[in-house]
Amino acid sequence: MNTTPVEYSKKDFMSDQTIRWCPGCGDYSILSQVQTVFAGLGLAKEKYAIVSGIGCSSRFPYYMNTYGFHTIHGRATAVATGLKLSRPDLSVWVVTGDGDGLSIGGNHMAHLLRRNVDLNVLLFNNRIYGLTKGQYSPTSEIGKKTKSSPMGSIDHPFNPIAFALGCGSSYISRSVDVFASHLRDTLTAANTHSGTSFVEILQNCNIFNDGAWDSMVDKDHRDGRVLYMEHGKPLVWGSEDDKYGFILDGLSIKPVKLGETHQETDCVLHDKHNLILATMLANLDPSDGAPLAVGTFYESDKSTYDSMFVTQIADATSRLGAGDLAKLLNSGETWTV
Amino acid sequence: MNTTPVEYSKKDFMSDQTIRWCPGCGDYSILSQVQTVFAGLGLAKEKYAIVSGIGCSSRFPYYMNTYGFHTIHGRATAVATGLKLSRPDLSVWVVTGDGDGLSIGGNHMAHLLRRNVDLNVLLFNNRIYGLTKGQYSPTSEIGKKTKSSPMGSIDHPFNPIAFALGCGSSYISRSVDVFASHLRDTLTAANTHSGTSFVEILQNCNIFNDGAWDSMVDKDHRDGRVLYMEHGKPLVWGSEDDKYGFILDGLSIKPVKLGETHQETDCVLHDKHNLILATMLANLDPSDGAPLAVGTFYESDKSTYDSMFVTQIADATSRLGAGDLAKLLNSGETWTV
Amino acid sequence: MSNAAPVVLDQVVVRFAGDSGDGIQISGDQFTRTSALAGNDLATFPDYPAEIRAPAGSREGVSGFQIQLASHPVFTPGDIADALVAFNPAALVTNLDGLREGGIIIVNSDKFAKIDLEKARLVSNPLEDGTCDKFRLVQAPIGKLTKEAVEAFGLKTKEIDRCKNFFALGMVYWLYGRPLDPTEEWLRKRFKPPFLDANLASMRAGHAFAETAELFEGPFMVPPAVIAHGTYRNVTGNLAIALGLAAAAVKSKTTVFYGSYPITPATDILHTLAPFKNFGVATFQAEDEIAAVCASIGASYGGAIGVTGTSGPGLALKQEAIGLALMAELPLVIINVQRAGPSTGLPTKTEQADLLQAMYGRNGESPVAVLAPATAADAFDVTLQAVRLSVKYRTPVVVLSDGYVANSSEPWLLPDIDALPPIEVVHPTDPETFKPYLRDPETLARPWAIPGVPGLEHRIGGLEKADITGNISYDAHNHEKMCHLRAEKILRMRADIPATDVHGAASGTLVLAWGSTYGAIRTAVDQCLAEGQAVAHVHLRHLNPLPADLADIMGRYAHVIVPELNMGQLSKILRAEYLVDAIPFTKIQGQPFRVAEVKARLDALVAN
Amino acid sequence: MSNAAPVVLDQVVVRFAGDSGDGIQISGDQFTRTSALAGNDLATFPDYPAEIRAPAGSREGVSGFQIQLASHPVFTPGDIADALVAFNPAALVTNLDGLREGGIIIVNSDKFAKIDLEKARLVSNPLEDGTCDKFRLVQAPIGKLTKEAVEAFGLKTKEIDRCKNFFALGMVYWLYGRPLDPTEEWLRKRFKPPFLDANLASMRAGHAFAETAELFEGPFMVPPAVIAHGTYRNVTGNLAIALGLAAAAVKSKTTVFYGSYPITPATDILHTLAPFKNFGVATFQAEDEIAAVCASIGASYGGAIGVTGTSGPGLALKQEAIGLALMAELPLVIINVQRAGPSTGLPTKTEQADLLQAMYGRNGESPVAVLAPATAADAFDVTLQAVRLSVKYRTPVVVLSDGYVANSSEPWLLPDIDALPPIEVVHPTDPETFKPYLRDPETLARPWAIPGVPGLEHRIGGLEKADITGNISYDAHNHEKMCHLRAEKILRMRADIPATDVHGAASGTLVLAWGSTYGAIRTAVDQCLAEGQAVAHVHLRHLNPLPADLADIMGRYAHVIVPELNMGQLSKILRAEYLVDAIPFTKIQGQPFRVAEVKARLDALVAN
Ligand SMILES: Cc1ncc(C[n+]2csc(CCOP(=O)(O)OP(=O)(O)O)c2C)c(N)n1
Ligand SMILES: Cc1ncc(C[n+]2csc(CCOP(=O)(O)OP(=O)(O)O)c2C)c(N)n1
Ligand code: SF4
Ligand code: SF4
Ligand SMILES: [Mg+2]
Ligand SMILES: [Mg+2]
Repeated sequence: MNTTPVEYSKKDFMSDQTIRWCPGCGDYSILSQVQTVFAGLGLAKEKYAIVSGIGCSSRFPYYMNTYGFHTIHGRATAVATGLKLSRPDLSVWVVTGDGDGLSIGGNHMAHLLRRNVDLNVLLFNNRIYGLTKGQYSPTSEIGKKTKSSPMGSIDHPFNPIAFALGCGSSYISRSVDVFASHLRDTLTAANTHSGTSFVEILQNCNIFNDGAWDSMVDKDHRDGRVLYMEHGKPLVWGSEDDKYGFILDGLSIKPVKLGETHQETDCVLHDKHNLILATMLANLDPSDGAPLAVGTFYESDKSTYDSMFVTQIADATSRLGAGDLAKLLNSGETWTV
Repeated sequence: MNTTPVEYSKKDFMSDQTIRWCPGCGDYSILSQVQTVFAGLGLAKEKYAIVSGIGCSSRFPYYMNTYGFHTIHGRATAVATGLKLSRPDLSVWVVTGDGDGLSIGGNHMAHLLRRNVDLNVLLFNNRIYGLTKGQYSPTSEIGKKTKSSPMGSIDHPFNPIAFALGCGSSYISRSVDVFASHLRDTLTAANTHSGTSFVEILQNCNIFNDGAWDSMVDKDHRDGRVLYMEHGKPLVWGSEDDKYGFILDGLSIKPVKLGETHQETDCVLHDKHNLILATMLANLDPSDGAPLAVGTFYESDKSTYDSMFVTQIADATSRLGAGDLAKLLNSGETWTV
Repeated sequence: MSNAAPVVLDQVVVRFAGDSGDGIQISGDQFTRTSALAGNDLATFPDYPAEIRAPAGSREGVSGFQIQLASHPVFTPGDIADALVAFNPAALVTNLDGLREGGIIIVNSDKFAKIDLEKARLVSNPLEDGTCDKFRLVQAPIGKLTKEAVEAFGLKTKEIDRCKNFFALGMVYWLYGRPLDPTEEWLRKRFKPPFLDANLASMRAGHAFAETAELFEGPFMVPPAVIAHGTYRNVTGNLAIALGLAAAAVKSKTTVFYGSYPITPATDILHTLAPFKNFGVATFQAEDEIAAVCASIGASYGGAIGVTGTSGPGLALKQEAIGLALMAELPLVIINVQRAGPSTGLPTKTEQADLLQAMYGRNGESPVAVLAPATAADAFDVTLQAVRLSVKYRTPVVVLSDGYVANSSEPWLLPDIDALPPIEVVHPTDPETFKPYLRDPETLARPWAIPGVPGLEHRIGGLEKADITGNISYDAHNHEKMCHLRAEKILRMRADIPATDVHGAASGTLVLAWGSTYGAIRTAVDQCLAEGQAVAHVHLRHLNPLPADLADIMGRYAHVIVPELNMGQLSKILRAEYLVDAIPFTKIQGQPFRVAEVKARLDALVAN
Repeated sequence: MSNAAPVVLDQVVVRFAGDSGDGIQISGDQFTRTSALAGNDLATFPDYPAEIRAPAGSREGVSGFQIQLASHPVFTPGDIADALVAFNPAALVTNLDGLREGGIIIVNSDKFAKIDLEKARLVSNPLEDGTCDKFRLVQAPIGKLTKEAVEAFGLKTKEIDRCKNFFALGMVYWLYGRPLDPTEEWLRKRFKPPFLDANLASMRAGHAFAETAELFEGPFMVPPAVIAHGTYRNVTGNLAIALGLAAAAVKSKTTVFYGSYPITPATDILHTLAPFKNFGVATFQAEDEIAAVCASIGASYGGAIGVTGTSGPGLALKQEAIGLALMAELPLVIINVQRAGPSTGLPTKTEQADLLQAMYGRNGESPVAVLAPATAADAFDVTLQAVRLSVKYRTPVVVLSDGYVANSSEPWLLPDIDALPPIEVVHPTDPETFKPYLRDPETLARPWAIPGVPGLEHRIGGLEKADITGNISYDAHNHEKMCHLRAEKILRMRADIPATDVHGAASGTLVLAWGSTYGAIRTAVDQCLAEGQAVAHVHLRHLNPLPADLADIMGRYAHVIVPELNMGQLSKILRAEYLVDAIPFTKIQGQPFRVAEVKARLDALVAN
């Protein structure tokens, strides 16, 4: 089999299908970054398979000139698991939404995360069901008014990062549709992790939930509200003259203003291998003034399901030899007439 | 409607159905404690409804002389949600297994926990599928050999407590089938919490996974291996002359031997309202020498779904009056011929 | 010509088409309402694009609204339009297929610049390249004229743009001799100055433009129809179902618990019901379809009337749980708004291909009742009937609506609420006589015992039950008995089905159908009847059980033909049940039947 | 009497019954194997209690094993036993119903103390109260005698107890003139001293006791049957399916990916397959049925052969995803081991009530192929055929096994592996000619293009596909075309179905059936034929598509009767498809047909 060259431009990953997202949808930016990142990973194009469920976000595979499977609602993670187990040579990416991945698909997501199959999950979180025209989702804030919740939603939302931590996920990060370069870095980093990489991407649905993340991520707020977590670096955010950081305070991290009483050097250093710190960062509540943390929350070294799957097959084969069908059928008690 | 007396003995909660569990099964002890606890809660017998899925554990309702619904595999939490929403006056209990509640039923469990419907979930964790005769479950340890995993399971297990934390559960506790009085106390406490009380009960399946918990909970080990968490009390365990405790060490809790260098007073006090401490305690790994924590991991004050559900209906009704059907049908644009 | 007496027409089909943002649906609704007030009978169909927001001006983004109005009863929005209002090139070219030769086209000629053509993937201008030759093309610079008309009110460009549809509506009102008042009144309720004034001015300008520009051979006039007296409103099928559930709550004095997970085209039922909290309707948006149906079962177990709504793929997911309700013998109504499958299929398109799924899509012998509404308005009655049967017989009942019924609308003669019979809900309370599976001798229903009643504590579940006691039973003969009892319970519902209405000839060809095909079939049959053909139409509301008199009726006809929007599902059932050579007549295009298609098939059958 | 020449019998039915711990299944297996080696044809059925471990001595805890051995071909384990070995009172009283009048009972008389009777909810001793009057009761103090026989080996009481079954087996071996060597040899392979010696001693003691105690009128003798030459082994249906999948992996040189979630009675397939890793079989225990089927679809998408196994309620859950495989046109084999429903039903009991679910249980028009094994051994061929069709036509294929086929066992003539045709797997690689939905003109299959091939990058999914390109298409006529193509693809499989085998008379009554009822029906038909009745038997392996010659065949018979363990599912299909008055003959008791039941029904039909 020929392999195609691995020097690509972004254009090589653009398919010929007309894009059907609403003009202005955050999905466009994510698509663009994924195309750019794929072009740069050095992997042959035919080795990528993108599996999605159903939702606006799940239309993603159609727009990527790779192998793609637009499956059914909530099941992309399960389909991708089977694909990766049968084809460990592929780079498998799951694209899903907050509804697809956490509502109907929450269980397969949870089990994927605990099993740690080596694939990348991109969860486009717009806090709404886009494709079905705007009902609250499992990440919508309580009190959200939508057509299905005219008096405000009474569902306490999931925190996707905390959820992933609770499932034993080995890699958890977050970025934002409009943070082009941060998103590219996030995707690239996620791809290098072996095991399931869970990437929450905050995404704007400008039709049904416009500005859901604006108070943190738009140009006006971004500088003051976003904490870029970097492993080994202090947990600080804000602009040069209005800077904050987290210091340790018993069993919690406390935000302090830097400058007078506290310096950057007092701040907690981010440690992506620390589950407890990850839990603290996951539970920051930006709606309550806390910064929005982006970057890698957590990474751990956990054996992957697919490698163990393959190993057991290899071990059995090396121990027992390639199966002899005649012998198998003749096993047990036989008799000859 | 008459209400029956609320003075009961355990026998009042025993049904006339022959119990079909294997002799020696841990489910017997749990049944006995639940019957005793129900008798003591002061609630009229007809107000209890027990909803279960499918599994050995899920046979529970048949043996309780209350209302009971033995539903289908994995869906007890969803059925119970509907029941509680239609009948907030009932005391609704879900009985489920590690397979029923965390494998096929993991999603409904997760959504129940985040929604915080006011009911009690008893998850009988025997780390095995009992009813289907012994396959590894989502809580089985990696490497477990069963009929479906002859070379050892390659599934990293869920940690049910961590899972519940990740789902935003408002009440999480743990007890053990054979800890009769601790189990009774645990159940009683869970019942007083308003919101979903998630109770993991370690249970022995003496047929397919005998002794799964023995190295921590049997009479020989119990004293040295079990940490009884009590709110406001230091986190200590062990016997009088061989006692240990947790002290705070940066972002973690560290086990120390008490006596010489460390005293009970140095130890962290349990705070069931602290999510971070709960996370630390949830992630103790008894298979790695850590003590097994039992008691209440976490409790938070979070509005319940059912109360908000009822409130919205009441608010709408008081704002708009009882619905006038004629008016509703005549709303919109009408014309008369 | 404009002052000439209007040309009188029996019926007219008008189609509005443009971008989603062009106010197509509003124009359509207003034209509908004004025509209804003028006494016409009518039927409408809004046609949404598959994408949420396809690019403006693209073919994929075209939104449509079709209405048929007539001086006689009409049952469909019309096969083919007499007039088309197209707001842009894409709307024009994608709709010409549905316009009759010689039909009127009104276009916004301002929107045919090169860039507009490109958006529609056109290389030449359809206004000039002969595309419209077979039609009467009216080019109106609607954009420019609207702008002039509303200049005075100081609106922004975007806001001016939003008045365009009223200009076009004004033109159409003139063309069909309609008064402006109903829409003026509506505008007054909806808009404040300066938007009110701008819209009014725009509509009047359109009206005046049509009158003075002498572009048409009109005006035309469709005289009022003779229709039943009473108060009417327009309803879509989804709305009618929601209203039916509200009525069920009121009439049963029992909470209707609607558990659902959003899915096209059923979601609007949830949207409509959510604000009905003060009517005894509780809605629960679940995490998936399985949770939705299970929560509804839990609610029924508690004494509410559990209802769950979905579309085909969601029904597949619910089937296991429907089996539980069937075994537990609890009320449960399942609304399934069918869409084109298989799998995700064509989710915005209509189809009738879930009949066999509804009948047989569960493990084991698991009979459920199945009903289907014929039209949007009919969905109200069908919903009420479904609840009634489910409560009375304590068993799941499936309502098979579809994308067409869900979204089409028609005038609905409002029922007399007091005349609607109550839905009787009885829960046993007497421990002496209570047995969980002791059956009502008439309906075979078991008692609907709910938690909270002292002395009635008992256990139910999905394992086979012993007759009467309801205890788990592995007994062979009990199982056989229970299977037959559950089946018999469904058959007993025949007592609740009125005599079948046969429309048309007493012998010859019987057209036997169900669900949303009603309008096209009834119209085609009426045309055949008018031509003297021996044709009759029976439209089934009850698919399971089938009416007791159906065998007799079929026996009277030489041919039985079964038109369906699937590959022959009802005909399979009829053939199996009655060994009658029911001839399938199928269409599986995501589209409703056209009258002409049905007519042609019937003609061919008669000719043979 | 003991030295008399053995009484020769044509066939014998023996039943072992006792607590799960009594070694019933081992006794049965040994007796089966010894009889097979003696050249008998035979069929067996193990009968497990519904509970995991019901209390020892209780009625619920009784485990059974029935075997029919004969000097002629046999197809069932027998309606009624000639001899019953009962290890305790519960085993005795729950099995008397299945013993013919005058049949032999061997009981362990040590186990009839008061406490033993109580465990079985008995108030009087059935050995004394007349219960056994109609039978030939042999009371053997098996416990005591076993103890004496093994005294020498220093075992613990519990260990001694475990030798009891060999004592009883020894008795039975004497009774039917069987050699002890095969079991001795087996014991030598399985046990080490002192257990080996104890078991050997116990069996020999039982044999000697039977011979000397002169309790019987035996010994009896069942001469060898004339059966095809070759090597045999016993298989259950579940085992045969697992072996079939292993063979499919080898014959296709492609990984078989088996995704499953445990469920009775299908779980053993997973258990059996799990150690076949070196045969190219990969197993995945998923979190639920939906994940199982989806993972299998993902595996097929990657180029493995995706297989998923379950039972009825699980099939319901998988249906939405099966629709996806159908739309994506990927190979997928679904093994459904039917159990008694609806809902949880009677999970350990057998039934054939998922046929319609398999055919119609999905949204939209979603045809799949359906096959059913007739017997345990047949399940091997059916499984291979299912994989072959699924791979060849790229579409889901359902195999309908059931609890009876799954657990019953019969001798299986081992196939010549080299003679099994390979399963051809082809993945396209040429970008020039590749189109995702360009069909093979013969099979209509689309190319099975898998990720990793340069230049073939493409997208598939559950939305309707355009013919040839596979792009999303909302086109009305394309949808109709694709629906018909998917249906036609299934019909084309007729080319892979051999001519239907008609057994019996050329006219008269045709017995048309499918699945696990084969044995009882074939035996009953043979009895009718022996009596000169004009009866024939066709047993369908292919339920969808039905064989091309079936209409012709049915046309030759005056009556077509369709015996099924459901409420008439195949007969519905036949009636709808062929308008033939197929008479349903149904039984829905969680139990297989008895030969006598079928015979009686056929007699009645002929008498009419
Ligand atoms: C089984 C099933 N249930 C429901 C639906 C309808 N549905 C399609 S997408 C969707 C939610 C999408 O939300 P999300 O995953 O957040 O995607 P977004 O559109 O917001 O990107 C729903 C409910 C479906 N297609 N299939
Ligand atoms: C839909 C469905 N899938 C599978 C099963 C089979 N099944 C019954 S119980 C069970 C697992 C039970 O495990 P757990 O919940 O841990 O209960 P336990 O028996 O261990 O108490 C399974 C797989 C079923 N009944 N229904
Ligand atoms: S509805 Fe929202 S999420 Fe969907 S395409 Fe439009 S903007 Fe994007
Ligand atoms: S199998 Fe295990 S869990 Fe089930 S009843 Fe027996 S001991 Fe208990
Ligand atoms: Mg979303
Ligand atoms: Mg378990």
